[in-house]
Amino acid sequence: MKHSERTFGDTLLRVDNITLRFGGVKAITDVSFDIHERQIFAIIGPNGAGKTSMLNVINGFYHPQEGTITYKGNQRHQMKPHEAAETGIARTFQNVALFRGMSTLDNVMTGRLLKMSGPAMRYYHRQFADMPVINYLTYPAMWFGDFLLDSLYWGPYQREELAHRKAAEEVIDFLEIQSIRRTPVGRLPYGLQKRVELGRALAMEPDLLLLDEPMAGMNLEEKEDMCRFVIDVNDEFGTTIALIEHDMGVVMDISDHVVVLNYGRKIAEGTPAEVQADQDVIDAYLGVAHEEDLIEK
Amino acid sequence: QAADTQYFPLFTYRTGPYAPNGIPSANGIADYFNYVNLKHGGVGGVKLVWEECETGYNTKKGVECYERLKGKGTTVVFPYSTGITYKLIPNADKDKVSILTVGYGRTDASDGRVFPWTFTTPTTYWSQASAFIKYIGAQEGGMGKLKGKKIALIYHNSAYGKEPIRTLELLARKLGYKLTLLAVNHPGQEQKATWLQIRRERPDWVLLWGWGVMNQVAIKEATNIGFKMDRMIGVWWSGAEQDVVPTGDAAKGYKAGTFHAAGSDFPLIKDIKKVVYDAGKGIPGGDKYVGQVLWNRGMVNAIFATEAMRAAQKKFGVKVVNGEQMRWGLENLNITAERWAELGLKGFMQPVKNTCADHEGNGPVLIQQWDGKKWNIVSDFISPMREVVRPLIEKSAAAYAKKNNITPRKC
Amino acid sequence: MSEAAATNGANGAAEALLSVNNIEVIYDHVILVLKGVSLEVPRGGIVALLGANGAGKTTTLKSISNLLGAERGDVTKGSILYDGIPVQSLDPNDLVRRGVIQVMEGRHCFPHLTVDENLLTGAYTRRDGGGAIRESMDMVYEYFPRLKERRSALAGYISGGEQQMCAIGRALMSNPSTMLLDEPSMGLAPQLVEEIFEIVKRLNEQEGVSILLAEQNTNMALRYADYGYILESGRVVMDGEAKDLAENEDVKEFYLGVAGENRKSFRDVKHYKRRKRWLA
Amino acid sequence: MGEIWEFILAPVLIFESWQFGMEVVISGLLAGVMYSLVALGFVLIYKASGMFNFAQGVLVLFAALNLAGFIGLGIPIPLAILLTIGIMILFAVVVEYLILRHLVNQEQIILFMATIGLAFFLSAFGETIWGSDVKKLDVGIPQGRFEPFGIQIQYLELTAGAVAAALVTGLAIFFNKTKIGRALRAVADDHQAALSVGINLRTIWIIVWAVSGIVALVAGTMWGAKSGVQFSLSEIALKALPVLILGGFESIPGAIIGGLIIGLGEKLAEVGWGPYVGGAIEDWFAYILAMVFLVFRPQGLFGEKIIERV
Amino acid sequence: MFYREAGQFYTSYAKDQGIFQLKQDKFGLWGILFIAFVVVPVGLYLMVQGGLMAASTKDYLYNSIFLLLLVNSMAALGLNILTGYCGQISLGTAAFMGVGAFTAYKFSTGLNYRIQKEDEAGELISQLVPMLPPIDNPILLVLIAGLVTAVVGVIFGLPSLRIKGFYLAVATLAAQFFLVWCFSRVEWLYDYVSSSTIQIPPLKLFGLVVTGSETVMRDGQEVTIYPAAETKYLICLSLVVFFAFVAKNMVRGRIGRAWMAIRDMDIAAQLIGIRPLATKLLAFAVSSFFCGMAGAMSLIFYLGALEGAEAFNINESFAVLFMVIIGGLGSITGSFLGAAFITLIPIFLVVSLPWLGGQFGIPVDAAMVEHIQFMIFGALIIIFLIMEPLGLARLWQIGKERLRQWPFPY
Ligand SMILES: Nc1ncnc2c1ncn2[C@@H]1O[C@H](COP(=O)(O)OP(=O)(O)OP(=O)(O)O)[C@@H](O)[C@H]1O
Ligand SMILES: Nc1ncnc2c1ncn2[C@@H]1O[C@H](COP(=O)(O)OP(=O)(O)OP(=O)(O)O)[C@@H](O)[C@H]1O
Ligand SMILES: [Mg+2]
Ligand SMILES: [Mg+2]
Repeated sequence: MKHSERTFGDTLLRVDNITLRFGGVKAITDVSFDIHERQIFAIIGPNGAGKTSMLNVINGFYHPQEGTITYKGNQRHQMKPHEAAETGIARTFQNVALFRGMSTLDNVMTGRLLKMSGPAMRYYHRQFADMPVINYLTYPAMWFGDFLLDSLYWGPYQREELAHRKAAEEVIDFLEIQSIRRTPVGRLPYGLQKRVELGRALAMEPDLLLLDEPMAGMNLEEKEDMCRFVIDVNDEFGTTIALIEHDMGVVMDISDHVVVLNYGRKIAEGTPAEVQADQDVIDAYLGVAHEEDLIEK
Repeated sequence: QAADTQYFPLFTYRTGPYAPNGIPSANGIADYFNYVNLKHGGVGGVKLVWEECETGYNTKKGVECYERLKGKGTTVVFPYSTGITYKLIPNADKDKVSILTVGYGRTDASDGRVFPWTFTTPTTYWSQASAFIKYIGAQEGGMGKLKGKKIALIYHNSAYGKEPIRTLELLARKLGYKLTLLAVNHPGQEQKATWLQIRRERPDWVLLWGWGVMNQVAIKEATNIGFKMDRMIGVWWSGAEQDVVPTGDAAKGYKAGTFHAAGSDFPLIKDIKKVVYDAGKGIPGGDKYVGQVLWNRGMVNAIFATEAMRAAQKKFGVKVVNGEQMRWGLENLNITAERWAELGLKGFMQPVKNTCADHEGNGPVLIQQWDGKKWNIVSDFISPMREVVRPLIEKSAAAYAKKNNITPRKC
Repeated sequence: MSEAAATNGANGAAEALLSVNNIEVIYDHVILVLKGVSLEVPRGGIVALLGANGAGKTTTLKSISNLLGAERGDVTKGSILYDGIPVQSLDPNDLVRRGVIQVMEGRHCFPHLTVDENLLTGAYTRRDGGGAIRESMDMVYEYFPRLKERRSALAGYISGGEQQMCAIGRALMSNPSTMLLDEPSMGLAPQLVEEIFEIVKRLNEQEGVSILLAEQNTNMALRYADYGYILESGRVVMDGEAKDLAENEDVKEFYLGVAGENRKSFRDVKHYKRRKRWLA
Repeated sequence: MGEIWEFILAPVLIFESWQFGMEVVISGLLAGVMYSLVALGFVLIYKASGMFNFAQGVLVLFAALNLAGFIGLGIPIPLAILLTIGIMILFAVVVEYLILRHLVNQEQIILFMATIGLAFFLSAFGETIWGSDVKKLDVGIPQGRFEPFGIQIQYLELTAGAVAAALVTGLAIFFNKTKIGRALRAVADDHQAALSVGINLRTIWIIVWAVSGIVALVAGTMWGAKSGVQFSLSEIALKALPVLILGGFESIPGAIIGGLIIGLGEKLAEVGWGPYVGGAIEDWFAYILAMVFLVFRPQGLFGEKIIERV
Repeated sequence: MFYREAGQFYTSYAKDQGIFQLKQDKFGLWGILFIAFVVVPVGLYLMVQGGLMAASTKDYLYNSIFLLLLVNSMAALGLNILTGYCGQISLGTAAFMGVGAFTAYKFSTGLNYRIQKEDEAGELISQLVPMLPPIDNPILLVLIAGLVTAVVGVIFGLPSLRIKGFYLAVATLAAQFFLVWCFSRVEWLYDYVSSSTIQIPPLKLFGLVVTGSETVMRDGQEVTIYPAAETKYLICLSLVVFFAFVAKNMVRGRIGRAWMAIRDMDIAAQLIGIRPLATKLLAFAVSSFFCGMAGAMSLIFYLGALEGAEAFNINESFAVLFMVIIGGLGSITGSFLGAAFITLIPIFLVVSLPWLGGQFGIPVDAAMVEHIQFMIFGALIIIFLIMEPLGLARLWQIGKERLRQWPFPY
């Protein structure tokens, strides 16, 4: 297989002995793994195994009781969700979490929000950021300046908006959702919603992209498309991807490294081939019927 | 607008939280106008026409009413709400519409030099407050005895309710009684805390400056805590049948201020009943209000308007009077005891006389008491402490004039 | 799968339990979604409804269970008959009482109710006493042991797959005679997908429950169904025996892929622009 | 410094005279129960549909108007009560038929707005029929007071407390122990899913609105006995709102506990701090008090957990 | 047929980002602005001159209808930003308007404070001392009012971090009641007058009298100049139009998207990097800014004199909320439509019902009118919601979509 030849960078994210409890329920118990740069990393496991919870821990929505997360070399503590986004982690959700009242374009554009710091603010960062004395005055002034430009939709702000619009359009082109640009996402069928959600995450130009069952509820053709997008993102932008998926075909084909969770514990880890041959994994997750399918292959 | 009719807009509130008080007030005015038309064919041969506009005691609606109706030949309005009055005062001279607030409104507007278009005839809240103190003094056996007494004012937390505070505070400094102020928020259904404070303070007298449901609840709570009812005096807007009847027996002995007699035992009122209601020309269901306190007050309001109109007709030799003429009529309103008798209201009210500087007419105040069935007058006419009140009014009016670039008239 | 049912499905109206005749559905007064869909579910049959995203599968199911009104959708043309009675004249709860139950797409559990309570609401229309209901509940928990472990958790907190089980279990609790399943396998682990279809089959064979199944997992759906309809942008573009459909070239190309030896890896799928049929 | 402490401790210092202090406490608690009666109606409807029923205050007025009106016509009190209950049930049916069924699955704020329309309609409708006069409402609730240990207690409020306790117990049992109770919560969570499992929204709504109407009648009777029946009665809804959020929108016992806390809190504040700052602070104090609780428990004391999960 | 997008293509994102996608819409807007700024004032003026209309009717239209409508539109815009775009329901709108009104008042009188002394006779002497020179430019006052209100709004927006939905709505009533209490309790706010009523002093703009009156000598005679209704109208209209554009720009740009993201799904919004507190507070600030301006406009142009506790009571808060919901949450156009609906329908009913009654020979008295008006109004609200829960703006949009398809349905 081709992907076995793929090479990866350093560890981007290290998960160390994470334990997460909700009251009496242990969602994750003592799980560790590393995600390397440019890897496509898959987390699989039966329902309720703690996969989604793991992603939530990674992007700061849940705070584990024990263990540490090291991202880009920094060990982090009690991080707020929006801070995770600021460090370049984007994600999609198992139950689609789009902004239902907005159009596709607007949803994708929200992904650009972090990048739209405003022209005055950028100027501030260039000129003043390391001059603490005048910070207290300039920061609010710059912020307010941007705010005024925004509200007048004028000059540099307009140019910035258009630049980001262009970036958003690129994502839209890439995902081939041009024709629903102006449709409110609440009206879209499920599969397209997933795609828009991916678009929103891509618009953030993340370093680490977390995908929670991106292909659920899609038929073969759509899954193929989706896989294509995932692989392209990985190839073209070098984005590291961590995904959860129940379709074994997809996982086996596109992932470089797989972690298997069961009842919150890690029961196996390795290349897809290693994992799918693991008896524990077959018992806990794949089931007998699938085993045949896979062997056949 | 036919040439021989005089038009009056009536701002009423027959709906909303203050409707129970608004209905008899509005009826009093309308019934009297109706009566004048039926009995005398109008004033000086000019038929009166009036149009009701529902304000619900809401300023914005009142403003809408005013703007909509002012062009129809309006010469004088009766806003029947403190809020609307305040809003209309700055417009009055521009629109040439007089504002007649009978026993309410903006007290300092009785300084006719600064407020030529506003009339607080026959008396004001400040006068009334001073009259109450006088009455209490008399009950205690002399003004000197007030020293060290405790008086509590329970008031509606609004412009209206706050009107007497300045006066009462000033008098407290002068006379040495202790004043406790207790505000009650609209609508005033819940006054537990207020009356707990009364229980703690144990004042000798309670003055009630309430409006709407607040009055009934206050009276009930007072009986509940066993406060002596005859030591509780309400403002004249807290002393109508509507305020006491729903409380059952609780209100027996409760007193309230007024500036006119109570009941329907006057030739005019009997005649109105006969001419208007017995002939089936009254407001449907309105006969039960005739002779009630608020109805009587509405009638007084209407009488002031028609008397002013009459005076203006005579002075200017016209039939239908315009805004400026009406204003003159109000400013020179002079209803003597004989005139009251002529109207069929002998002993109903003291004479009223306005002057250029004084739009208050200096009407004295009466105290009435509820005996469980009806209101009875229990005092003589008490003249307010003019020497205290008038300087207050003038000072306040002067401040208003200064702020608004008004040069006071010379009177 | 019963031979009889299959034939019934194929040849006709006589034994149709549910028949949808040429319906048109408009959302929000302006968005035309179904443009004349007709289909039939024979008594005791399993019928699969296939189609790309946005083809109108969910809409079709909702118009059958009469839940469209709640989404400001309207069936403007055509008719839907269940057991000979026009569905439009029945309340959704009447339908449930008559045994038609829908498993809604997107795991509509009641988030503030525990799993137990969720299941019990499924039995809301049942009149056969607490004992029988307990029994059904035990049966559901037997199907989904994972759910049993989380039985006292609020449904809003359980995992996506667990919610899906909860929604299916809830439908099973009502002792249905006809089930409308909207993507039941979504988000379930492979083992469980198998299990779900086994359950469906068992219900169908043992209890004679008729099934209308909207599914993306075409392989599975066609393996278990008797008859299939393929929906595309609001129209039925193809229908036939499940077996025949599975053999059809187009269906293979778009929905099934090639199984076995020649199966293409997802990694190798060429990135060529296909005709985007769901955007039609 | 001393003055500051005196100010801060004012609500405690009223216990210098323990009798007075107790009186404040007791009347605070009982006043709170009066609010709870109104809040209960809100809770019922919210529980069953996620609908924040703005018309609840007007419903109280409407019920009381009918009762007072019937009594005014000379109908014996028990019959008048029955008639009013009948009207409230009829009202529930009409509301369901004309409004609720058309708004299934709409967002909460839309449902809320619809109840506002209803409030407008109903208040005017009630007044058109029965007039805007103040009406006395006397259904034989004992008036007056008694004074154990020199602490004054009003019979009316005591009665209200007893009635509220009985109502809450009854409703709590009815809605928590029956299938209907579970169905209600299901409906409030998701109209469409509730429909799909065969819950008859219409029946549920009729039941709930009718019960809520009857609760409104009880509240209206109590408040009407206190202050007469007139338009202002509808405004007591505003006093019930802090109770509601403090107790939690979905909790019947919460309405009572919330009422007790709010009643007590606002009376202590008014009697203690009121004189220092000019008085009339109870209204906003009740809301601030409720808000402080919410900051710690955003769903109120007994409300359903706000589920946040992705 | 005439309302088609066909043939209108955009070749740059700049054009595609425009507020209006269709030429027809753009013309429509310019048309409306032209009518509002030119046709109405000139037309009314000519009608009065030509004797077609009484001067008082013109005043009525301006003073009671147009001005109220503009004030309400401004408030509705403000609340729509908070509730419609950012999803935070607020019932404190009126109080924030009140803050605006009192700010305008205080600045117009130079932020007075009082010094009290006792003279030899023991009489209290009090004196008002201004802290700043009084401002007599109404537009400046309106802007200052907005800014101060924004600060107050932020303070009361703080709990929104924790409290959501209707809990927040009820909690905002704390702001409503507390602020209104201040309006009648903090004497400094109303310059210590006994009745707690404020009245705006005479103001001028470009030499035109806007409030109060001015007495000048003309040809040796004293002439009193009163403010023209047109002046007030045009100032208000300009303010509202300008700030409507500002609001539109905000909601279509990055700020608006952040707001809507928080509204639609706050967790997801956080996970894509939106700071919830900052975003919500910004919404509170901007919304309060608008409401504050509306309050100041209401004092300066519409009411002139008011009592804080009465003019900004809770019913006003509800009224603004109705406007926003009926008009359409999350729609700038909707704010205007809603304001028009809530403001005009009652007036229309009050005026037309007696006439209608007359047609059928049924006398309708004022109370009856009021009752019927309430009933019809309530019923209309319900009917509209049933027809289109997303408000008049959506109805309007559907209408346009239909028109686009016309005459070929679907
Ligand atoms: N509430 C709604 N309002 C407007 N349009 C809607 C609504 N619900 C669905 N649609 C539209 O109807 C079409 C069909 O949707 P439907 O959900 O029935 O598709 P589906 O076949 O179930 O797709 P999926 O496989 O993604 O679930 C879609 O194009 C969608 O945009
Ligand atoms: N916020 C929470 N509160 C309580 N329990 C939780 C919470 N979040 C997750 N859990 C529990 O933790 C366990 C793991 O859930 P998680 O969503 O991570 O599963 P998953 O592996 O994603 O499963 P699936 O494949 O079904 O999506 C589940 O049993 C769930 O009930
Ligand atoms: Mg998951
Ligand atoms: Mg679907």
